[in-house]
Amino acid sequence: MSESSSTQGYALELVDLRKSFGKTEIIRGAELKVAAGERVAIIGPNGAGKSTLFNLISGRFGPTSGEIRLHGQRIDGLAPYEINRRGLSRSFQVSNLFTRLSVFENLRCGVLWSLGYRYAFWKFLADLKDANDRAEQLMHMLKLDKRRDTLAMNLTYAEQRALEIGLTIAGGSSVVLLDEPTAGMSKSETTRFIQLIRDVTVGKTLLTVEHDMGVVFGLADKIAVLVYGEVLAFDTPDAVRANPRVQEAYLGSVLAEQQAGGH
Amino acid sequence: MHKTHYSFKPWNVGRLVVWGLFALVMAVAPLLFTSNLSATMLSQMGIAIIACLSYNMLLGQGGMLSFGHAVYTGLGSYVAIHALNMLTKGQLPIPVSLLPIVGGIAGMFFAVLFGFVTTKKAGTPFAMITLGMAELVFAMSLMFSGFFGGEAGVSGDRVAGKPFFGITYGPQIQVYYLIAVYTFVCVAAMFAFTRTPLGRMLNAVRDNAERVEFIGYSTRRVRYIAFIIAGFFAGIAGGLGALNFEIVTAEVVGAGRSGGYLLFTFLGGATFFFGPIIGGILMVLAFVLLSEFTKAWLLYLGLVFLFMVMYAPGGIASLIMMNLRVAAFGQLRRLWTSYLALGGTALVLLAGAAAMVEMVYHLQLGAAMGSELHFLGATLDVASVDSWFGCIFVLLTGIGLFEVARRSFMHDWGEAQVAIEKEIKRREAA
Amino acid sequence: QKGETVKIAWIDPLSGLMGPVGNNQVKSFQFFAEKFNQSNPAGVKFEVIPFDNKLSPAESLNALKAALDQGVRYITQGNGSSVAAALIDAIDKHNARNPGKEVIYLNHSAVDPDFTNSKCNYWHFRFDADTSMKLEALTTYMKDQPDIKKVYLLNQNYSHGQQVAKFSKEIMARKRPDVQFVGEDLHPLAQVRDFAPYIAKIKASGADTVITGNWGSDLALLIKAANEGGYNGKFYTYYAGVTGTPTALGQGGAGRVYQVAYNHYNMGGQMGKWMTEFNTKFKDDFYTGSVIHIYSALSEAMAKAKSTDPVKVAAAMEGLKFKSFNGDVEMRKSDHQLQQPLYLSVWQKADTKYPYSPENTGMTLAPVQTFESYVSSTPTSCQMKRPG
Amino acid sequence: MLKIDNLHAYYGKSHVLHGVNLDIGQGEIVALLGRNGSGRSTTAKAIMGLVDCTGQIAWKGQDILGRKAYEIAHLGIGYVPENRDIFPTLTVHQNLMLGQKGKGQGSRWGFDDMYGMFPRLKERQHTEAGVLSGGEQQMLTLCRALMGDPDLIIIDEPTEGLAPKIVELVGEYLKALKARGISVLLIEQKLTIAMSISDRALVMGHGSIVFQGTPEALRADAYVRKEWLEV
Amino acid sequence: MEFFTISMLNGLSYGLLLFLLSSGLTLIFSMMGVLNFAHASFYMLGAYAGYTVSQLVGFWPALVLAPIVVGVLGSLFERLCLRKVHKYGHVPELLVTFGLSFVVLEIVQLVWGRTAVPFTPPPVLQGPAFTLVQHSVDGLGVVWGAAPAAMCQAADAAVRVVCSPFPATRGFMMLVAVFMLVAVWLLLTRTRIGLVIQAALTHPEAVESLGHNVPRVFMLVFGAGAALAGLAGVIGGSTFVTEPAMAATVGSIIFVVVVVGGMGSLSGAFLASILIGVIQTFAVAMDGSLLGLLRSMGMEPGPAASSNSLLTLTVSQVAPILPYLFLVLILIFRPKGLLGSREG
Ligand SMILES: Nc1ncnc2c1ncn2[C@@H]1O[C@H](COP(=O)(O)OP(=O)(O)OP(=O)(O)O)[C@@H](O)[C@H]1O
Ligand SMILES: Nc1ncnc2c1ncn2[C@@H]1O[C@H](COP(=O)(O)OP(=O)(O)OP(=O)(O)O)[C@@H](O)[C@H]1O
Ligand SMILES: [Mg+2]
Ligand SMILES: [Mg+2]
Repeated sequence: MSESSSTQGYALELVDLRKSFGKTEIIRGAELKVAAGERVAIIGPNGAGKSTLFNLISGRFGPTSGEIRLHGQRIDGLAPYEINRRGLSRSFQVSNLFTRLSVFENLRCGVLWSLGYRYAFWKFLADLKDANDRAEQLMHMLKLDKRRDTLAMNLTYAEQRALEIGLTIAGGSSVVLLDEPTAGMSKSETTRFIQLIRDVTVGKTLLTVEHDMGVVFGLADKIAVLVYGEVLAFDTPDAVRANPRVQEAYLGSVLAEQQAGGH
Repeated sequence: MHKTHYSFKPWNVGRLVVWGLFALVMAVAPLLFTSNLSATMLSQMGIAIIACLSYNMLLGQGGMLSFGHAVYTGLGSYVAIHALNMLTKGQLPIPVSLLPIVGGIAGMFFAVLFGFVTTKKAGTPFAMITLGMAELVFAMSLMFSGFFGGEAGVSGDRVAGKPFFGITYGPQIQVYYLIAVYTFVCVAAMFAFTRTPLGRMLNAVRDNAERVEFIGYSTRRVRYIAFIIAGFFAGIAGGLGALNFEIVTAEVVGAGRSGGYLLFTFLGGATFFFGPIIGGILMVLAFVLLSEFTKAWLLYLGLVFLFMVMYAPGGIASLIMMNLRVAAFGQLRRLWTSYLALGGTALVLLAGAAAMVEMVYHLQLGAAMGSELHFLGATLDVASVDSWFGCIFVLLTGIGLFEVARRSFMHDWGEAQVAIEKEIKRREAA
Repeated sequence: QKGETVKIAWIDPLSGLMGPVGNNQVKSFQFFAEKFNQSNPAGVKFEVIPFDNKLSPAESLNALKAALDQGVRYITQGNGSSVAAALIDAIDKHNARNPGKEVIYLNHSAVDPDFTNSKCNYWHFRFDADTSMKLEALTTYMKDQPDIKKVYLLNQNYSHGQQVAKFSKEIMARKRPDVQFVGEDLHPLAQVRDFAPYIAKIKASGADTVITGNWGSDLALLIKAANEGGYNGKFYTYYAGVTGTPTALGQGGAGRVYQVAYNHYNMGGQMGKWMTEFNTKFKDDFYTGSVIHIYSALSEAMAKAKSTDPVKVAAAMEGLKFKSFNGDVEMRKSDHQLQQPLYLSVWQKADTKYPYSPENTGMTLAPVQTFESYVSSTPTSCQMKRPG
Repeated sequence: MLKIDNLHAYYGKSHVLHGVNLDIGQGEIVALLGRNGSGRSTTAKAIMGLVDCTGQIAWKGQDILGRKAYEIAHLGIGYVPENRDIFPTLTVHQNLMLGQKGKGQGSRWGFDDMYGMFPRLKERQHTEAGVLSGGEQQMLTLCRALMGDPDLIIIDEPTEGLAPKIVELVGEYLKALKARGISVLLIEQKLTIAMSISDRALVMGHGSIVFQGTPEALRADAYVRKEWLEV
Repeated sequence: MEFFTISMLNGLSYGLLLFLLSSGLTLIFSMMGVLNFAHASFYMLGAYAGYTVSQLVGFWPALVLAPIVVGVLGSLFERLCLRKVHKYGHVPELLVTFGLSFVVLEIVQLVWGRTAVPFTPPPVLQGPAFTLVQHSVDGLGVVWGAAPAAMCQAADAAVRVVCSPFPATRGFMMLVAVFMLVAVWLLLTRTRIGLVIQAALTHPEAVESLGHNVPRVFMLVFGAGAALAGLAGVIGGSTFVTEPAMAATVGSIIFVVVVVGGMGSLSGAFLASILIGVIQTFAVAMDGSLLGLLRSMGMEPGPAASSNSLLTLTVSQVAPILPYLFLVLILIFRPKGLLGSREG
């Protein structure tokens, strides 16, 4: 394809992306180019359209207009599973697990497609060594070994959040979107969790939405600021922090305090 | 080094024993129950087991509430009986033993056809489409007499083709063993299905269809394929039914049949694999035997459903599993006395209630044949106040004692559960 | 054979849509078992064992098995041609596969003509009159009614209804070619809640007469809709007197609803006494007269064969002539269809002449015309295969 | 106003609160802090009558333990649950409507106050609440509780998922509530905000209160902070 | 013209009957999400209760009392059974109502016997409400009540006069259906009950802590739905037949109405009832078949085709199953239903 050559190198590109619900336009021509391997945090006021953006990229909604490219290929308008098969996966702001399956089964479900088992009903799960190994390995990484056979619905909140991340990265996608992964966690857990996210996303392109500035600055190489459906700024953390428009639209004085507090 | 847990061997000892027992029970059952009726009932149980298990693929494993499963068993039956008739005329070169497969393929074919539209949706729309489909197919069955044989249905003769090692399928017992073999194979195959990637994804679709789409699977495709597989097994059950009865009439695609699968699968327990097996057996017992025992069978059936759904929504299978868990933790010891008490008082209560019900029914339906009726060896007289008082007395005593027993049981049960939780915590900590 | 007990398995619905009819019939069988046990030519005792088949062919086959286990050799059934077909088929196979344990099937009410024509069977004996016979009788009356000019056929869309429609057209074309069939409709069984559109259509067609094989609520609702919709034509029916229908018909339809059957409610004589006795005992009406045919035929045949063995009794029953409540009847040898007189009666107010009022409606079915056996007799295409 | 004595709470057989004592005065903001799973939310639910518990809960001198949740709500306690619990199929306006008691007469708050507080909600008032952004949902639950005109409002993690600027805003509004004489029991994770607006701070650990005092005292108490709040 | 008018009236009134039957179901379904399989049983109970009460105190009091009785029974059922299984989800809820329908049927048969009971409308409602007189010369006219016999007979043989009475029972039925529409509509829009229940379905605790007595509201709504069914029962039972099979015959059609209209949409259910009523009524009048269609297009399919049951099937023969066809098509192409706003 001729157009792909010009966009090479970017894992994810949004070109003049727009989305309206009824009359209200929520995403108003968002532009973003994320290089492969980059970790990007998206911040912005409530209702700016961050989750909506994720929904558009991951195929939950189709955009009204504009383009989304994954590794140079257009993915806008595809079904979620098609997008996932091309190497993009996402987590949810509210945990969205297979509640009546155990931790292990959850993770194993997550790895099946990428290992090529698809709709197989002629193979035993137990015989799929690669899938089982990968699920075990993930479980170990998430420190959920002890909860192996616990049903997802019986996990604690933090464990569910961990499993949510695990399920997201299980398929080995190269581009991972995380929607407020640490929401509702205490500070100590958050710290632990950031480390976990760093560990499991090594070498991947990562986009996260976060309101916790500690997390944002701890995790991201670059920050995109989304305000009213537009990308207001997209730069390194320091540059964004210094940007007076961002200060005004989003950060307020809390940030200053937090910085004073040592973060 | 962490322990690798997935050392699941399909044929470990426990499993071999269970399956061996299952095979053994099916092999010796007709030797223990030898009458004509029990032979045909055992055959029907095998068929019902396959049908209910295939239904549970949709309900229990895929979360798809279908009101039209009989469409697939039924159409399987029709195609199988037509095939049998062709076979009799020598137009179809296959042995009778393979006819159920023909039914299965037919069931699968119609599942491919209808499932394409029904599985587009899940939840209530799915349930309603299946309801509509079932009504349509049933209405057609009376209108298109060419294929459905009108009201009289299509009959056939299973003694056809060359006998195979002297097996003609004339005697019921030979048909029974054919059904038993099919049942065993189908149950094993359906169990195996739950252990495959597709089977697991089906569970995932049931739990959270939305998320499935974000891990690479098309929920619709998962449902569709599962629906087709369920249709195949349903068709086998239908084909076996055609061989067993040698006649297929419109009732096999009727709403009553579909409702029966739903109710009894649920009663057996949709959350466990073996639940529908119990359900299938109960279905045959309820329809064939219960109505012979008592005129109030519909009332009893309705009440059993009410109470089961209210107090044991997981079905009989979940009751069994709960007690197995208690037993596994060595807590059954502390419960068995209260179980005895509970059972005993429940019997008293039931006897009182059933006697009243029987008397009421007798008053309406059989009073002209004399005011006396026999119930559990006792002779009751609907015209005498004594009988009524006796029954009320038994009933009230039963209720009182039962309540006492129930309280003590709930207490013991609670304690057993606490002990189990503690034990689990301890093991986890270890 | 004297003093022997003959068990008859009664396989019919006791629950469901047809439950009330079944309940009435099982009482009829038990009532007349008592009557015949007091005296019958063979001196046998009859015992009726009821099985609830829920109107399902599959359940009926189960019941058949259960009956066989209890050593029953005589089966009776009547509601639903689907069940009858299943039983004929199953009994035929059973008798072929189990020589020495033969079973006879006594059909009390299933009227599909096929059973004594293309599907006729040696072990099957029918004591009702089939659809074609009833239509022969009916048309015999109709052909003499000059005011019948335009006929409408409204029937349930299943074999019984389809046959009523088919034979009506065939026979009328023969007897009254001038009569016009101005419309024909088949509607699904027990699915129609509102018959007003059908009545509008019938009115629009200008029909003065409707022939319908409908039963149960399909008949009652049809007549109600006709009354309300101001339709004044006449209805020729099969099942106006069956449980539930008299109540539902009520006062409506007086003088306009005819029924053709092998009995009616005002037969008088012994039958009249029985009906009254039945009514006082069960608070219900006796209308399944074939029950009496069955007991008479069985005991006559057993006396003749000097045995209760079904093989001998079947042979004795072939061509058996006996006297029953509606006169001289004959079990025709060629197809095992009982040849018997039929009656046309009309729904009207009960009066001193015709006092019997079913379901205490104040109405009755008053006889209009009697048809001798030969009138209603229809030819058969049966090629009976006899054993041996 | 509210006084809790020796409160024990249970989820089925598991014992979660082990003798909690606390009291809240009129017009006071009390922050309830603690780690995940320490039992803060359970305390809130216990007050609202949503879990099985024993002990004493007195509200304006009246014992309310064992009462039904709707009765307690009618006595003037408002509750903002932690997982938001907005009604997804209803519109924003309808959500607020459900917050009202009766027809909403005599309430200190009306729709206009709410929409004035969070203009964002006014913009979205006819949208189904289920599609609101996380932060908008948080605003909505807070307003919904206020619509019932409570004298005490229990807020479980109101700032979760809110942008820093809005977090500050919420802090301002809580102070405004206080100024109107409404008491607030604030369950929080974010120390910064909690400490800046509360009159008193309580720290909870393993189902009982392990620290009580002013925010300054807590700031000074490194041990409590280390042992019960961080790490 | 006269045929069209009377058919239209028939269609409308049948549609309104369907609405009468399904309004209670819509109420329960839209508010509580419960697919109440016992709805038809409450309908039957209403008819029988109406019969007994009217024997004692007359038809008009029965019209009020019987629905109340049924409503109370419905509330009791909600209180004692449905509430227990609510937490297990929709399938058990459905099954519990399924079980109830068996029990109700048996109890009705025990109390009132197994055959029809003579439940007739009061004298005021017997006979026609008005009569359409189609005069081939004077055109179409309307006469209130029954038309005098003289009017329906033409003195002149060349003039054709047809009188089509429209039964008063049907008129009354239409009236009550409209009343129900208004009542339910008011309940849904003028009170917060609808909102409370919708919210309580997913978040019962949150609703309770806002001060709403959720269990009581559930009980009342279920009772109201049952009472509506009971009212329909009194009218349906007296207009048609009151017999144990009456529940089974309306059982599935009311689901069709509710689903086609759109899950939980009252106006949808109304529209669907009318549509189904009218379509079905007119379909009965059509004798066309596929074969006829082929012939009219100039094709002669050959002798085999004229015995092919699919080709010879007429529209009027399939009329009664059209609703199911309608259901399937609607769900495929517009799963929200005609006016529904959500799926499932
Ligand atoms: N399906 C929808 N229909 C209508 N409006 C919608 C829909 N989905 C989202 N919105 C609106 O779009 C806006 C953006 O929502 P979004 O969830 O993307 O915000 P967000 O940036 O993630 O905010 P937060 O940080 O609070 O989670 C909100 O105002 C929301 O109400
Ligand atoms: N529904 C429940 N059933 C059983 N245990 C529960 C339930 N809810 C909470 N728990 C347990 O009770 C304890 C206290 O929970 P609670 O929700 O009160 O904590 P919290 O301090 O609010 O923490 P968080 O920061 O997670 O909101 C925890 O150990 C939790 O696991
Ligand atoms: Mg968001
Ligand atoms: Mg909490």
